[in-house]
Amino acid sequence: MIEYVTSADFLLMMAKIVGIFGGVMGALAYLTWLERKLMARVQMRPGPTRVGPFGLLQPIADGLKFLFKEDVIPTNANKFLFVLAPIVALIPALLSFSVIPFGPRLQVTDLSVGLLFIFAITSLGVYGIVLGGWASNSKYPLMGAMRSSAQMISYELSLTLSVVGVLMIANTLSLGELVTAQQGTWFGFIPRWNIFLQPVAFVIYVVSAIAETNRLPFDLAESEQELVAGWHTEYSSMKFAMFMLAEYANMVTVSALATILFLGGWTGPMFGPEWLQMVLPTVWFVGKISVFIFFYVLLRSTFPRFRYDQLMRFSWKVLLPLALANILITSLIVALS
Amino acid sequence: MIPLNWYLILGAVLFVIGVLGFFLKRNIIALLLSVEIMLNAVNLTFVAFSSQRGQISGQVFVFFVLVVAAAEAAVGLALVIAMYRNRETLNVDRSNLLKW
Amino acid sequence: MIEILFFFFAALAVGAAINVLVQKHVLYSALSLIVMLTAMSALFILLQADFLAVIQVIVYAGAIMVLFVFVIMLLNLPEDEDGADRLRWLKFLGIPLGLFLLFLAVVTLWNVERPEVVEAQISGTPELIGRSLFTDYLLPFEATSLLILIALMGAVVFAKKDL
Amino acid sequence: MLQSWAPILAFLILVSGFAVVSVIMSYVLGVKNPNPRKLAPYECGMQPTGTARERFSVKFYLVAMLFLLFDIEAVFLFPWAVVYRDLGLFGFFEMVLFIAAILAGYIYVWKKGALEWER
Repeated sequence: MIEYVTSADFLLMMAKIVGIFGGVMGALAYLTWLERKLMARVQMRPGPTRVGPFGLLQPIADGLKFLFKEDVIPTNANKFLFVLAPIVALIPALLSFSVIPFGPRLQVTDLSVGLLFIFAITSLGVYGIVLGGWASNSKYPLMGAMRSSAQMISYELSLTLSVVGVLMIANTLSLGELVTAQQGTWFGFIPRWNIFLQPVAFVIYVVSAIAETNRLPFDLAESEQELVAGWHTEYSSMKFAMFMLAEYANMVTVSALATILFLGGWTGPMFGPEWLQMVLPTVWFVGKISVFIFFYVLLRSTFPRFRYDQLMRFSWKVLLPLALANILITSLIVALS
Repeated sequence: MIPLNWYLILGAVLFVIGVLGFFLKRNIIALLLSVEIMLNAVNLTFVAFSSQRGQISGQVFVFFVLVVAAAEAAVGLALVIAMYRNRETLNVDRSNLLKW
Repeated sequence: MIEILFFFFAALAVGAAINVLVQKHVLYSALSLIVMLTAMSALFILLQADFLAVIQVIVYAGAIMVLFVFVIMLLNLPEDEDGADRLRWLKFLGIPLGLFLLFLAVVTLWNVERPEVVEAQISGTPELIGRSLFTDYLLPFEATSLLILIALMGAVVFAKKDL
Repeated sequence: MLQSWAPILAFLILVSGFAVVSVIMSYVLGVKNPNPRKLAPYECGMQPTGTARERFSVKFYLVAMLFLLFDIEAVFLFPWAVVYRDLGLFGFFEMVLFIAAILAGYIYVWKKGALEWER
């Protein structure tokens, strides 16, 4: 026990944990800045400019403001669940970063069931929303919570099914092995990424991922014009910030998962001196995630919202049969080859 | 290491709690929750034996238990909804129309 | 170390299970059961059944309990459904009898020969489970599909009419 | 194998600590200036009317129930996909049979109109 705590392995593990946690929190803070800046550019506004150069200190200012704001708990809210809900939403959202490989060595732990571990804890994220809506004891949050949770579980299904095709090719559930299986190239120039083998699954995954994270054009839960802010209408101060943090963390998680499953994770061209080779995989990985984030923000600023019945119909009548057909066709091809 | 007994005793304790819940609670949803506790106690025993015997069969059986639990929850809760629609209560003592 | 973890999660599971019975409102019971299910999945990890541990969370906590919570929310039950009823006295009979049953079970299990659970005797990887499931247990596997089909039809028939 | 889960436990403790501390911090640091209006449920500035505890459509139950049953199917697909190369064509027909049964249920549900939201 004592030997283990003082061993080099343990210290390395703690360093990785703290490093990844700190890096992710910083990235999430600046994600809000990036999103505001991008949205503003699309709409021909300057965006945040006042706090620091280019508004770069804005996330810090926001964070401080969240801390010092009044912590409102409505009188007829259920106090215990009201406080519990943001905690329940945030913990699974951040915990999934513990298995994501940010580089060949930069992974807290490579579970043999890493992919399912992420699915398992993201499926717990529903409770944060449901409890938040229920505990508020107010009309908009309750309706937002019901809508949002029904939407999340519907799209979670097509998300899970779209991954099966990739698993049939890779034959592993470990995220580290999924990435290393995609190293190398075909014919010397096409990277061995699963997206070229599973294009349909990729499309299903990306669409479901957007819906899963409650982003436009699927943000029925917090459609401002009808439901004010959905399940977190009654939330203020740090609790609101925690819901937002969980949402952005989920966005990064699904993008990272898309990168790992379909775009080869941290694989990419390697060149330069020793130190650059150490850094490059992480650079590729973050770069690929950024593409997804950029795409999400652009979608948000250009697309109108779905109607709720359209949303549910799309999930159950289009994505689900498509995902099943993809599985059957892929399995037939793999079996015959 | 942890002896097999401890897992079996834990399973027995949970099973008894489930049984008690099933007989003492009157809300039908709480009854279904108690059944889930019992199923979980059995699952733990299956996995403990599978680990100890070095055979995977116990863990495969947990899979089938999961399916049964899911089917039970889906149909059971549909019945709960139908019952609430007709009787406006979930107390199993008050749903006594079939009693002579 | 493992013993500490075992006792921690065992205590969590038992405490949550008792809490399921103690709570008046059924939503709290359901939430307590979720805690118990995650504690069970931690115990599965201690037993090296990694795959089952995650499946337990995905299916139980992430799907079955969601269904329970949905039904509780959409019925919007009054606070206490247990209420006064004519079977109240059962509690005074039931708890001692339950404890007696527990006593019998624990004594019996305590006296069985104690083979140690050897570490890494078997690890429940998806490969092992899959190989066993799709060869040795093929018939039960196909039968479960029928079970799911029937459950699907039954649930739709019962709940179809609008609430 | 257990060693690979130890970091998860450490990460869980770190994350839970962060979540709990940030809730407590905002409670300690935030101003407290409540009044009845502020603590009333938000209804766009109107006087709150009626109760929020209304019943929802049974469709939400149907969605959750369908999700549960299809999720079970997905759970079977994972170990199948992992060992698929060993099973070969035999595994393919196994799964066709399994999916066919599920698909029958899916078609039944569709025809029953449980997937419609308009009605």
